[in-house]
Amino acid sequence: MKVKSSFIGAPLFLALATASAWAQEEAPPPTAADAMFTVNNLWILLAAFLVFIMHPGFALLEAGLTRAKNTVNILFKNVSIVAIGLLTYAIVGFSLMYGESKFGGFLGWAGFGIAPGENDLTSAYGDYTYWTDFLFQGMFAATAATIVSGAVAERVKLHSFLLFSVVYVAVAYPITGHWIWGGGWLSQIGDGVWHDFAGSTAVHSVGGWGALAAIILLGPRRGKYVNGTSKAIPGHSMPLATLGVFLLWFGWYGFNGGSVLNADPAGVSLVCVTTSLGAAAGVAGAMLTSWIIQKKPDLSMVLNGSLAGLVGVTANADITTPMESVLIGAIAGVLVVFAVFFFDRCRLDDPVGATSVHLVCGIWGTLATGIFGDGASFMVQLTGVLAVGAFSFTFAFILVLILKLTLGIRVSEDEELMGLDIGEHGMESYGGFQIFTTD
Amino acid sequence: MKVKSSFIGAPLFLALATASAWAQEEAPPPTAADAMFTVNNLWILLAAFLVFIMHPGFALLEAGLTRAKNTVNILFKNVSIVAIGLLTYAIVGFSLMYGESKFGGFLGWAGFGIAPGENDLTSAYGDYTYWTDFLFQGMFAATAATIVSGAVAERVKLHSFLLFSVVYVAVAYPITGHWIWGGGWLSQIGDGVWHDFAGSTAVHSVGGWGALAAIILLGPRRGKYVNGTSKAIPGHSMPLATLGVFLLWFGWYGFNGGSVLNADPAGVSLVCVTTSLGAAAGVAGAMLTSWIIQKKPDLSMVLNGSLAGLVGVTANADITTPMESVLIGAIAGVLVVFAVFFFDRCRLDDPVGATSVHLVCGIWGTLATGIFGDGASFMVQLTGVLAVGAFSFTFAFILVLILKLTLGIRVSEDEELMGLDIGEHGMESYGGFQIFTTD
Amino acid sequence: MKVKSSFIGAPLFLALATASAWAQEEAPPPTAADAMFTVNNLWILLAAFLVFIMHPGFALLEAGLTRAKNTVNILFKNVSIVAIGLLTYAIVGFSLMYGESKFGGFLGWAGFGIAPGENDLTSAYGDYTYWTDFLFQGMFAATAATIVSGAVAERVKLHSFLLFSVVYVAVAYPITGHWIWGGGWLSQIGDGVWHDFAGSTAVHSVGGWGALAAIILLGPRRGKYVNGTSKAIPGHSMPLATLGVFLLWFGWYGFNGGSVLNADPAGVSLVCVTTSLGAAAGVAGAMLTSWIIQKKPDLSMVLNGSLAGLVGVTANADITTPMESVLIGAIAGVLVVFAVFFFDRCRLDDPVGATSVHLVCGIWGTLATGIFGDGASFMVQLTGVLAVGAFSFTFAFILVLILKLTLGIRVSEDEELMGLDIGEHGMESYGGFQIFTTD
Amino acid sequence: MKLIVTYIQPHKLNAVKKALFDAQIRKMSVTNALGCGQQMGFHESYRGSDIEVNLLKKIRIEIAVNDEFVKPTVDAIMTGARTGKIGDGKIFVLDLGACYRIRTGETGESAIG
Amino acid sequence: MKLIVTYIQPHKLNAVKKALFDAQIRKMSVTNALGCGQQMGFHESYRGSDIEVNLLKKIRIEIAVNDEFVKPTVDAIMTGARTGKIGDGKIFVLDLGACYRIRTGETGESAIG
Amino acid sequence: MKLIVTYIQPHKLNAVKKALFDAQIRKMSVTNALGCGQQMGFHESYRGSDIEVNLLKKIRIEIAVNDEFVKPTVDAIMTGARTGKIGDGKIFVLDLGACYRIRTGETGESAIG
Ligand SMILES: Nc1ncnc2c1ncn2[C@@H]1O[C@H](COP(=O)(O)OP(=O)(O)O)[C@@H](O)[C@H]1O
Ligand SMILES: Nc1ncnc2c1ncn2[C@@H]1O[C@H](COP(=O)(O)OP(=O)(O)O)[C@@H](O)[C@H]1O
Ligand SMILES: Nc1ncnc2c1ncn2[C@@H]1O[C@H](COP(=O)(O)OP(=O)(O)O)[C@@H](O)[C@H]1O
Repeated sequence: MKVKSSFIGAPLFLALATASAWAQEEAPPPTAADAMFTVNNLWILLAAFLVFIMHPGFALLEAGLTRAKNTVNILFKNVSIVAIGLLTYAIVGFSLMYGESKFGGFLGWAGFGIAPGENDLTSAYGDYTYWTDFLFQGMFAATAATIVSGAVAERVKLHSFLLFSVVYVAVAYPITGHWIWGGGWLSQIGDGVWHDFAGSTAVHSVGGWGALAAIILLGPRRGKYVNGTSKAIPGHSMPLATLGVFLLWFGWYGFNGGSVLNADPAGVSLVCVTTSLGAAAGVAGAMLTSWIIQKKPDLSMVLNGSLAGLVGVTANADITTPMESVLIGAIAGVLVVFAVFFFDRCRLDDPVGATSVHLVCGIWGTLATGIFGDGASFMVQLTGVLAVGAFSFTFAFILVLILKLTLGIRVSEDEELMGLDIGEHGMESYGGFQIFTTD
Repeated sequence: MKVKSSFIGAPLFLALATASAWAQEEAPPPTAADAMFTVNNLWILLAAFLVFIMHPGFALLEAGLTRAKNTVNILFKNVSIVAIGLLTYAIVGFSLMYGESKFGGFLGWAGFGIAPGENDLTSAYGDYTYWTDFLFQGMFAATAATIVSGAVAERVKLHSFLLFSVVYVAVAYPITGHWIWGGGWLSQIGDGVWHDFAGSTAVHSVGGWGALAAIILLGPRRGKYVNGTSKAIPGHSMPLATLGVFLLWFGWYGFNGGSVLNADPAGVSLVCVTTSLGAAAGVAGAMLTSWIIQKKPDLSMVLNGSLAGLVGVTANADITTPMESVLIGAIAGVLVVFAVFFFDRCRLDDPVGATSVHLVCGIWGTLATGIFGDGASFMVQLTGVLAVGAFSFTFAFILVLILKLTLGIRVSEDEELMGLDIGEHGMESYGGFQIFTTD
Repeated sequence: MKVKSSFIGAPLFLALATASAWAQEEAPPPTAADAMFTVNNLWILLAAFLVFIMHPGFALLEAGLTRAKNTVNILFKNVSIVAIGLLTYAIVGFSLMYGESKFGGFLGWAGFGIAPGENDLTSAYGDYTYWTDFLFQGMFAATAATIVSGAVAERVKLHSFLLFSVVYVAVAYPITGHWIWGGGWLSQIGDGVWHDFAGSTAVHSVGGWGALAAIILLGPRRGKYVNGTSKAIPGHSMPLATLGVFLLWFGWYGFNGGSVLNADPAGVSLVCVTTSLGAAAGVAGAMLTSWIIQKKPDLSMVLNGSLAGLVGVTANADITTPMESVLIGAIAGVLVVFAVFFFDRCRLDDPVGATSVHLVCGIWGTLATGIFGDGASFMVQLTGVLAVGAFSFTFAFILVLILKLTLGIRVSEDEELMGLDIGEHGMESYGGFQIFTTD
Repeated sequence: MKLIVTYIQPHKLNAVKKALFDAQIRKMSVTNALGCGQQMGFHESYRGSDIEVNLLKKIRIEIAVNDEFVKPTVDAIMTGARTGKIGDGKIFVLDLGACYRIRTGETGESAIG
Repeated sequence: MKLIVTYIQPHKLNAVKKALFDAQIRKMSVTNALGCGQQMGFHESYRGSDIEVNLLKKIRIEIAVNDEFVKPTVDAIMTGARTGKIGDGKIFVLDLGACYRIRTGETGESAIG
Repeated sequence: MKLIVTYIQPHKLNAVKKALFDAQIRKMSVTNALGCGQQMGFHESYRGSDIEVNLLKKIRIEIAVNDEFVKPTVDAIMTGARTGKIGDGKIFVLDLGACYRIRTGETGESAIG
């Protein structure tokens, strides 16, 4: 009998329990350590749910900042990536990232699949269970590919992108992840002072490098650079983009807060405050920069600004003061606006600013950790940035190049004009709405 | 004085407390059991909030997959259903479902209204308080009616639907709920091995049977089947539908995770992993099926696929291994695509695929429990499926029939053409947007 | 080394810990009080995240109920306000609200900035840490300005509004907040029976009074009142508005539930039940009223109704029975419909009904506390309503007046016609959608 | 050559298209429009203010045809669009001075089809 | 019979409709349009790239009238739409060869109203 | 005076506008339209049901010009819009009886520009 409510069940059950002859089955009263383990585990699970909500955040942000004719395609990619992320992480990712170090800390390995050992579901394993560990880490994994998704939007072939995602999430992300968090070489050098708290490098830069490699090989959208001038290709829905950013910010409380890896009141609450202030300062920084440079404040820049602030403090939210996080976030907010301009001058077309937000501010956040963070070393941070960058960029570049030479990575000109929704999916995102579009 | 912050309040309060002459009022230091009770209770409350977020999930999914001219109507129904669900559950539902068994376990009864008994707000009641119990259960209650709402969209009369919802939520759902979870007859047969963990049957099939009965009596939307061929009536907003699915998935962590009924680390974390993998596998299953059959991958099918996976593992997320949940979810994902085709061939018009997702996969999930679940029996599961199906379908059929013969259940042809937003509400969902629509 | 997963880390770490010579650094086993502190702190942090999600709720509600040509502007305001709220609260707000009482309890002061004292990160501070306290309170702070944002939408100058927000959030909100929750004069009178549980007055009325002052000085939108009749200016997206309300309702569980200020099972679960039933009753009350008066049920009214119910129970969710909260919510739901009509008759143009929801029902909720609340006094409640109203309205009125006489508060007629998105931001919210608009 | 402009009820578009196809008229251009005519519209209400909606959704079709096709076209539209209820719409026939096919530069009667 | 096509500022639609009603012209069809004229447009900017928007939102009204109604119609549009500022719009008058009412099959002058 | 109506491919709007500007034609009105012609459309599918989409997105431009501008306008449209592929579109030229500028009340040839 599965009694969902204790309405009548509980008394009954208690009655049975006390009257029971199976006295040996009666659970002993919980200890304080049990309670602590339960609350720690609960928090990491909740944090995993919050990281999950970042996926619709990315989906809406990317959909909002691109054209209506490619919306189905973007949504499709983002839904798929969650599935790809969780499934590949279950099969190989978790093992590659946190398995026993091999090849001098280059990767880990603990066999295919996931299966807890004897004590992995109790406090003997840590502050949470093996399953919780997998879920929290698995939710992170997909994020790197999602970052790429935004940068290559509106022109990438669906199946090539999905293949790229599978490999990048299943192999590249866990390898650098192993260096950074899994006990690999990077975490061993310089007395182990390397610090990337919740993943400015491990997640955001890794995604950003992938995005950079991909847009170099993919080329800009048709109509983006005409006769040497950059044309604006406005996104089709600012409400979607804004909601996306709010969901990302919301999810970031799990991303950063959960990275404390237990529910320690002082630790988690500090991290949530620095995260909040970093985001707020990012908004302020981007707003002022955009207002001054562009004359009128650009909402899409301010949205990027809040994410920039968040990415900036992600590496160091646990070891900075709130005032420092305001500074780091504000600088990230300024930086992201210039980065958008910079990539645009380089003719690198990134519809949603993924490289500016995740790559540039991911690097900034990691370095800022070396500058402001208690006990961190700038040189070690720099080493990490360079090593991870070299690996991720090269890996992504070769992977995309292979796809380019085999399956092709770019849709035909006709399909790009007509939209990927019709081309790749044979359907439209706004049936019945007449969308006025001239490119 | 209500001191919200402890800034000055806490020291003051502590000072008062220690200096206080009312020594007898001073709370004893908390025990480990108190802490455990608090964290268990907190988790079930949080789970209730997560189940709440499924309501906007349904609202957006249904709105997105139907036409713009009926959007106000759909949103209105979904907002109303939450209110109806909570209010009727407070008045009779909770009592019918979890009150003392009557008539051989056919229904329960504990009087009208809700009121905790003496020990119902302490750990004597269970792992959470009476109020938490009510809230968690109450959030579930409305879901069944919401499922029906999607299936009957774009043609049902508002007041008839609201009446249907009131009766179905207040009476039908609690009765089968009593059989399944409330200690009723079903949970007593076959040595009590019946297992419907979080409600593949109790919630999803019950909703699905109601939907099936309603669409049989209601008939298809005008223009859906013309001269024997099925016409596509595309939904008006894929972003809304996708966000809806993400919110549902997010909420499902509370739906399934909360059904553990306490915060037990091993139990809850396993359930969240199987739930996640079931959903991911559902996406993969539906994606491949749709890609193969429809040539191009259909986003709306993939969205249905993730829900199918979730519904599939809902009955068994606590007693399967992650690998089994991948299997169950993947099969559900395949199944849902065929089910959509099947109902379409039967000329049963279900704009959002509610019967395919909730009924078909609800049945699949319940039976899969008998196949894969530790200690569950296929025959008992089948008995449950049939008994609940017979009761729910008959109840819904008679109820809708009575409404059809009295108030009428279908809007006039003119109103259907013009849209229910203008017909039933005298307003439009997108004031100022010119929507191009030809049916 | 930052080991994110315990996959290999934990055993390693445990091994190190036990083998360690630094025995003095080994943490003692947690006590039950530690566990309790951790769960209490976790809940307040989670509540802060939930309050955060109210910001996208407001953003979408306001965007949905106004015209597409002003959407970027509204979203921009709402993103900015979160940043402004958090930053100013960190600099002065927290200190003004919860610092030591000055000037007979008129305001508090604890210096600029935020910095915890010695014991503020442990249970010596209260049931949660100083940082948690700041975050939870800081999330509340911005809400008051957001309420104003909706009322002044579609015509207010961006920079003037942002300045208004900075001052209102940094100064006015903390001052009345000090009276109400910070230990100021209001909480001292009448034996300290003043009761505003989660802020019907402290947050909602304060925002509502600001909104009232602003719309009086700002005047109605062009085309709202023509030749003495009130014209409808329909909002451009009911799905956005509805999702906004669902997010607000969701966030309200943190707003009210977190205001218990610990995770006490009986307290929090009661509050969540009364909150839910208040909202549900608000929906029902507004639905019936709107159906009777307007002949057809108006979705925007029902949305307002749910918020009205929530605002109504906010002051008293902890000291009423569920039945009373149904009553209070239902009355609020009726009230809000009449209030919308009333303000319209007064030619006070409030596009989203902010004054009706937050001011009128905020007052109602505060007074209802005096009527239904255990141990509360109607006269003290009335005193609070009047005092806070007088202060907030006057403050806002003078502030807006100064802005009106200096920078100007209203955009030019041309800009209003063309839309603030182009006027203030030089961009459009729906690039590529042709929006049919005639005003 | 004539340019035929017609306003019809939105839900009659498919029927009209079918009738035109049956009459061998395969080329046309469609826009959405709002029409004001004998059909009096309806009342909406929003937050207590009444809105009189007297611009109703219509479909506008523009068809360029050679002279011998005018009658079949008009007849086909009539067949497809008529319900006998107010609001069925109108057909307007204008003289078309010249016609060019952009792709080929063709002009005159051969360019129309 | 004439077919009058006019482009006006969007926010003048209500005024024009009123002026037409006052002149007993009760039938018309409205579409939204983007216009390019002396009114030079404005600049938008998006993520650092400038967009010159020189297609401004306009309303297009089409009114079929009998010959004696041409002048009142043109006058009414002028009254309703004129602000004296650039961008007020244009009125074009075309010959209308034939007109049919779909509902009744009526044709000619009686079909127009 | 003539009223030139043309249907072009949406992505050719900028090119056509440029060609018209180069030919000194600076005034026009643009609407979106759905066109049905030789270009056969494509198939969509939604939840297993096939949709034949034979109304393709087009842009409709209306340009009123004085007679001497007809040829330059037609030529400019041809230049800007032609790709040589099916679906390029059509140009229709109608007689324009009268033209008014609302702002000034001007009429005739001077009102057009
Ligand atoms: N004189 C006119 N000029 C322009 N459009 C017209 C005219 N008369 C009718 N229409 C269009 O035809 C539609 C149907 O006209 P209506 O008078 O309602 O129906 P009926 O023609 O059946 O009497 C109108 O909504 C309008 O779009
Ligand atoms: N020659 C033309 N052909 C087509 N449309 C025109 C023409 N001239 C003006 N229009 C329409 O009229 C609108 C107003 O014209 P504009 O030149 O800006 O103002 P004004 O007529 O007051 O000088 C334009 O945006 C366009 O839609
Ligand atoms: N006779 C016509 N009447 C109205 N519109 C037409 C006509 N012929 C073509 N069009 C418009 O021109 C567009 C292009 O026509 P199509 O036949 O596809 O290409 P092409 O002219 O190159 O053969 C069509 O989609 C339609 O909008």
